[in-house]
Amino acid sequence: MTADIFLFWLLASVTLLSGVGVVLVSNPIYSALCLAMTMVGVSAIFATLGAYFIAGVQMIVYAGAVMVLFVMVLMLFDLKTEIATFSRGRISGAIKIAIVGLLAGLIAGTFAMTTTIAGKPETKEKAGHAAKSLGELLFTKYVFGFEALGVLLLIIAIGVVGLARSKGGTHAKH
Amino acid sequence: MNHSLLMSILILSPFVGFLINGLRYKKHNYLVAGTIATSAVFISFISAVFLVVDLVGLPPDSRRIAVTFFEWIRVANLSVDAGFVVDQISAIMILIITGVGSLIHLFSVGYMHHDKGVAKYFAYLNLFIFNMLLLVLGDNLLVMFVGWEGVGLCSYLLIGFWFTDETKAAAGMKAFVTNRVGDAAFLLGMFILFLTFGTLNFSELNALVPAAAETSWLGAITLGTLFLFVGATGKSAQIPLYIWLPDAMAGPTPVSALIHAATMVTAGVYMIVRLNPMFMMAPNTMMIIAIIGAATAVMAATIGMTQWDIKKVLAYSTVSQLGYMFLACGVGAFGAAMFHLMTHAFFKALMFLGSGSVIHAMHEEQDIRKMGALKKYLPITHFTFLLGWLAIIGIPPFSGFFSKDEILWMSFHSPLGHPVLWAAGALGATLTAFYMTRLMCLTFWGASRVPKGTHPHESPITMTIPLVVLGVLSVIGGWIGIPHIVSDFLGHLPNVWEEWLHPMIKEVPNMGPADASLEWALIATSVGLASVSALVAYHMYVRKPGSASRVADAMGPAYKIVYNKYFIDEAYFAAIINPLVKGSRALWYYVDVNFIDKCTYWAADVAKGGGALIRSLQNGNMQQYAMYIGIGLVVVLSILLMR
Amino acid sequence: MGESAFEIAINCVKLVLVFLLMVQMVPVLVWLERRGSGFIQNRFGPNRVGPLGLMQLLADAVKFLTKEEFVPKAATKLLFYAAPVFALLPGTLAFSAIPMASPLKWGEHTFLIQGYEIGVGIVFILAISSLAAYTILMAGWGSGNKFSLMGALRASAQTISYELALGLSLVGVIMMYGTFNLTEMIHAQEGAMQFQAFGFTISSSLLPNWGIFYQPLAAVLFFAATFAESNRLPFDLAEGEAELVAGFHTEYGGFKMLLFFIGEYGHMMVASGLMATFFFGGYNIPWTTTEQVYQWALGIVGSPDWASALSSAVHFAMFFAKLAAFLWIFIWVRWTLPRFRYDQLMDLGWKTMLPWALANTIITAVVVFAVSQTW
Amino acid sequence: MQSIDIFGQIGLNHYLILSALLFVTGMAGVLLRRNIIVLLMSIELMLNAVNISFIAFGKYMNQLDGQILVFFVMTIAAAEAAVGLAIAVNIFKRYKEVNIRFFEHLKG
Repeated sequence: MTADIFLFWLLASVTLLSGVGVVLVSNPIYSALCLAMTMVGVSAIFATLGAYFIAGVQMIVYAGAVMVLFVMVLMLFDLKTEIATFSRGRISGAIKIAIVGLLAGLIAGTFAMTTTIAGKPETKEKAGHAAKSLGELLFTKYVFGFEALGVLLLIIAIGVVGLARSKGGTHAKH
Repeated sequence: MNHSLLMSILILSPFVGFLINGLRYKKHNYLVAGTIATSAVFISFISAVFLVVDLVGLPPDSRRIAVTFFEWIRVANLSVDAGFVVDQISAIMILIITGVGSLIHLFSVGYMHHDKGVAKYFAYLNLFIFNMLLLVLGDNLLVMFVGWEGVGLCSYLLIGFWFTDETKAAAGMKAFVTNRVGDAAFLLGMFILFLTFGTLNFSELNALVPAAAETSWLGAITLGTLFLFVGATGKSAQIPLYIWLPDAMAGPTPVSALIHAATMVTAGVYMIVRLNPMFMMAPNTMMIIAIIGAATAVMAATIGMTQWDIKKVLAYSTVSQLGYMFLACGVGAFGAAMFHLMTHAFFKALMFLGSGSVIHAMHEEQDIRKMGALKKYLPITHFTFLLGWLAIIGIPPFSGFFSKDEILWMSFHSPLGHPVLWAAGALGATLTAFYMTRLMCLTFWGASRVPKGTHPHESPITMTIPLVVLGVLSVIGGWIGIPHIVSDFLGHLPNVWEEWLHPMIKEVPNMGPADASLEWALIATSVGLASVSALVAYHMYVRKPGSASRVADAMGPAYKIVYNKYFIDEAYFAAIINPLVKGSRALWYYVDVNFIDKCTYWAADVAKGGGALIRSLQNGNMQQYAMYIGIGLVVVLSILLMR
Repeated sequence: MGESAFEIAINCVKLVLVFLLMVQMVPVLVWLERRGSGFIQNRFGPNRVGPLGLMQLLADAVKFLTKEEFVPKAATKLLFYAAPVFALLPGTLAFSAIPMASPLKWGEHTFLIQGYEIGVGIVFILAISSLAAYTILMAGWGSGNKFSLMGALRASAQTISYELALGLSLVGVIMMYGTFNLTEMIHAQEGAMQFQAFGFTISSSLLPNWGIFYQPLAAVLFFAATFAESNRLPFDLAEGEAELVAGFHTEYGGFKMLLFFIGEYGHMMVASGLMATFFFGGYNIPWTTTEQVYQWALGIVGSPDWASALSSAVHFAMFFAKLAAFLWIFIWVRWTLPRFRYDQLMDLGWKTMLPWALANTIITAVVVFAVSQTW
Repeated sequence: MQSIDIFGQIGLNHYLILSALLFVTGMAGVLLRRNIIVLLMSIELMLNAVNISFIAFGKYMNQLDGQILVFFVMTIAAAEAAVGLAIAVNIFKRYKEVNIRFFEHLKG
């Protein structure tokens, strides 16, 4: 067992376990912390896959910003434990779990049936160059998507500020 | 200058004027709006003059300036170009439309100066000119139809221009609906012609007409031309569709002069003249045209004798004169019809504008019983009106004499004519002389019946200039078409008119040689009858006022019938409109409400029930929605894997 | 990761050494801070235990270790204990990625004088330091104290806000050097000032080839943002004794408190190291290149291995000098400037530094592009 | 069928199945949890799972496009999280709780 294989199994189990933790833990703050752990794990998996830059960005954006936001909001609400963690309804619950299980089986089955384990890719680019070509690709082939995302982010920023500052609404006046 | 450029200027100049005035339709400055509109039409007139000058420069047999701007429609074997053509016929029309049109625009500047919607008014007027030009310039029936509908629209808009008055709005509606009947027939005629000949182009149609006349009543040409003629009766106010024109006098007076006397109402005549080779091949149609024309001429004249509204009198006079034009068409005297169209455009526009001047002076009073002795207050109006009067009753050498005489002569002499038609025409002329004299007497002469507090005054210069110009034209307009016998008598003056139109007009076959003495006799008869009738009217209304009402009393029910316009409107209501309304009501109640609505309600109930059923799924629980997505995903993936 | 077991072992030892170096710096810094503040405020500071009060550190350590271990009743135990441990992580991990001296070539082996080399160094360091907010939040919320929670919320909001300016101010630097790699950046700053413009080579022996001369605005912004990131005055709103008792670590005492201290000083060290690396030539001796130093060392000791070791040592000393200078500036600023108000802090972050950082990015992009053209 | 050393050789399928499992875990969270914020987090989990497969595909097909897509997904995920949290904050302000059932009032 080489280091790479060991690393994969380690990261996969950490990621999966903390991912399951997100869903199963009843305290939302622990959920959020679990998710942050998952993010770090995913970032590490990216790094093992050679996507160092994306791994860093994943860390900065997800673990560093988005999840901090989640944790902050949760702490602001100060929800220690929830009254009803899971949704009601036995039948629908059973169906939902069945769906999840089936889907997992189906996807895994699909992969097992269709693709074989591919060998290691040939070239291993240096991280800096990968980032450079990433940038080139982003500003040539995907430039419209990039611009559209810029607009989207602007709109979202305005919208969120509007939502958060809304003085109107039903709860404004007491 | 380039012909297509000239043509574009000719057509688009009023349209640009319409756009400008239409976009500033809320403005009240009558001078600005009037200047824009008038100069737009005047520019159009100038280019028309240039075009006609060019046309005159061409050799007589190839006088035709055709411009095709683009291919408009091409569907299967229907191919229509946005093509416009100036030839001998449309040359006359564009000169009349733009020339008289610009005079009337000028007149409107003075007439409409106190109106709130003056920019809107001028916009409509320019749009009308634009559409009228489309109508007369179009080289095929479809372009003509566009103009035909366009002028109908403008007519509707302008009749109902003061739409806050309900009767005026209703008059507009009446004009529109009546015209629709005619337009439907026009469309049918177009369909038949297209079905038969496969083209809508005038020159192609005229070239494709068979050499032999069609005697059957159900032949394609006869039916097609008949339908076209029904369309013409709608637009040109002939029996049975004339009823809208007198009501159309609800519009502003310059509109009546332009649309309902000089230009639009002559569209039917123009259309028939344009297609004259085709009409010539359908003698049955020709006969009906002649009869309808003569009947209209007489009937409208009788009604005109009893009316008290100055504009109504003129309106019925217009209907009557249009009848003459159709009579001329019917007897194959297309040249005469065009001739009368032109002279009529001059003197009737003049008289309408004169009446507008009178109405203006009388502060919107139209009842001639409240006028009288206006001669001294309105000298210019009176004098020009006098010229118009002399022209319309056919006193030589005024223009009306030549054209009307030509029509009467042809209705007698042409193989398609008949002495009865001549007699009707002569009767109409007599009656015309009577009611026009009556109008003169009651309005300008005799004792003043002007109510106290009204101070008639002469109109401003923008209104009198057009009157003067049209007055001059009414006098001399006929001199270009002096009949042969008269010109022989005067020393071989050329009949410019006939020579001009000759290439476009199909000769009436089997035309006998003209008998000079007979023609002189007929001329003398009609002029004599008209003069006598005029003198009688003068006597009745000026010398012995009151004798007229005695005559009317003596006539008893006959007078009543005529005074009430033969109860035609009422008859239409009883025979057509009310049954139609009742039938529609029945259809509405039994078919619409009880059947179609029920069906839709039932369908709605089904949808509602189904919706209520499905709504139970849409319970707002997002996780349930997500579950549905998941189920779908599982199913799709399973199916994909099974395959 | 190295190839052979020997290198792996050396690397592991190196990691431990770097960690220890960082931790051992803390007492020295605490002493420096207290003496320095005394100097700045014209008082003595600790001077009783040992010469110049240097033994004070040991006494403090003993005190920290022997203090009573307690957990507040309302606290969430797991988070309360986890927070101080996590506080150590970001600083340590980030500091390990900073090259501290030129590589030591011994035989066929090459040892980098840093914890590990990461290709996308800047991104890695930013990513790691962005995790610092968790520590604060965990501590603040886990304490079950509303002052702690408010301090934590303030601190994490501040951290997130200034991360933007921090990251953006570095974009210009990255564009200029064309790399994420810290070692390559340091190489780019070797020797006297020399750069290519419009196809010409421009050089000046007056100035060293330091980043600060190319990116002065970025340097100022970056340095200011690191103050906010490490929650030090004038940005120590998280603690704000006057209003929040002591912020997120109100409930902490003893060794747990010490761990937070180490974390904070770790932040300072990372910031100072990065300042030195990005803008002041890293471990380079000003006006000289690594090669020159190596040649000089070769002239002294003769053997290439020892020459490499000597040059590494010299460079390490240089780096340390720069680090110390910036750490002193941190302390100096802390005892000189007053604290911002919270809204002023946010205004500064969002309305001043962020736009300037953006402007710097755009201008740098334009200039870098323009200068690379040859006319 | 040849036997494959599942544990000793890591290939594309390992990453894909890991991604699938993470995705399904996130989906379970979306389906079952009642707390809006946990729901949002589960969605983030799903997005991350997808990101893993993007990167893995990109790596094994030797293309960078996968990384670009991850970049886009991250951006959108961040935006989505921001909006979701803003809505959650508003819900919390009104009901002092962030249960998903309050969203049922929005069905109209």
